[in-house]
Amino acid sequence: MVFGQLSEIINASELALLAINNTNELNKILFELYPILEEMKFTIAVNKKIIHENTPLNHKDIVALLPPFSGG
Amino acid sequence: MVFGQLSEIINASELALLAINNTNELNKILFELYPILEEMKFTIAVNKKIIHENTPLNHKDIVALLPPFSGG
Amino acid sequence: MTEKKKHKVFIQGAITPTFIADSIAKHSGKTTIGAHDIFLGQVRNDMIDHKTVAAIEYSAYEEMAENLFHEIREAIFVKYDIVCMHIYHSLGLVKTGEICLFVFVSAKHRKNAFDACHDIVEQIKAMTPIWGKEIFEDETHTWKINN
Amino acid sequence: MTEKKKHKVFIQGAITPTFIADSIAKHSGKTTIGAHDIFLGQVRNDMIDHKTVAAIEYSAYEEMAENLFHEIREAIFVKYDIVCMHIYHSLGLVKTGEICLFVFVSAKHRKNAFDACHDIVEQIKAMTPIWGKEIFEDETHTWKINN
Repeated sequence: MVFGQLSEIINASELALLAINNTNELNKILFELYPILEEMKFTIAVNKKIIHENTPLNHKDIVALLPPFSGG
Repeated sequence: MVFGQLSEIINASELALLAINNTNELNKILFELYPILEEMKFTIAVNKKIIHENTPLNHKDIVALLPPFSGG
Repeated sequence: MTEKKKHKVFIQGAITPTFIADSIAKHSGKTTIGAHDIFLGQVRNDMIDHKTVAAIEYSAYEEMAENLFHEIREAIFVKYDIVCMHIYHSLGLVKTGEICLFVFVSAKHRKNAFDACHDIVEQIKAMTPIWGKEIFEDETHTWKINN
Repeated sequence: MTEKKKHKVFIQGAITPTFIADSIAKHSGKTTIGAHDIFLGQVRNDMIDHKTVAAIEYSAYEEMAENLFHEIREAIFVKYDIVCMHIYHSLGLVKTGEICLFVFVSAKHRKNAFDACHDIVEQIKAMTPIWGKEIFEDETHTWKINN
């Protein structure tokens, strides 16, 4: 799932990527597909929890790319 | 002028006392008239300003006895 | 930005939610505002010596209180970067569950709104000549003490 | 005192003064309350690169945000002695001058109400996955950045 300004760059709110083993691998693929992401701040949530280090991914995990929050 | 619980003790909201030269004298007279006042906390305002030391009084000054505030 | 004219603070009886809503609605035209902080004082059913408070009857040294509200207001505008502020306080009878104090501060950014509102409430409680007579259900009373 | 059930936080469009008044009125039966603190976020007409903001369009990762609101709520009840708290946040379009955030904390004493309300607002701004798209008068947009 992709939110905020990131959904404009990726031009979708969902992205199907197969056979990714962990979040480091995900980042690498995303930076290849969308080089501009390297210049952007975002965090990754796996199953609705923000992760702070490389995290293994399973087939059913829900991964979300979150740009900086600006609620309120 | 007398406010709050003090108006119950003095049983009036205004008090006419003649020829008082200063606030120390006023206190002395009040304590003679209403000895229970000595046990009560109150401040004195002269012309709507709280005074912190002995203050001369003139004929036209408005003196108020203020028990502890409890607004809000 | 300071506003020099004196504002009416005292309201007879309780402050109603409708009055508060109207005050909020009036600020929709002030589009430099990003944050409002509103403090409401509500009369509690405190138990004192086995008796329950049913209402508070407020009285004030009105002219002196109005001068002080004006001074508080002037000082707050100097101390904090706020767009506007309003203070309303009840006089007369306010029943438990009803609102007796309404402080409303609006600012561009939230920190100024929070800090100014808190400061104003503390100053009202400590400095203004207002008294609350706590009326019990049996119609006896005691005098409220602020902490 | 904690309330375990999840509360509805997101509201479609602006939060109205009438909605706020109704929320206040609902607390008149809770007579242990002595103090309410209410924070309102209002959309500002900020000028960015010579263009004026006309509205903010809010979106959120709703399921994740709802979990976080619930966690914030639980932690606040542990940390502060409060009677109740409510959070409402807009989704979709909110025009300048309209209200997009409503945080309402009620306590026996004012200090807990003030501190808890301030704490909640900071946590919402920092922790919850909500995004504001600032729409300019010419219909172009930029993405809001919280400070």
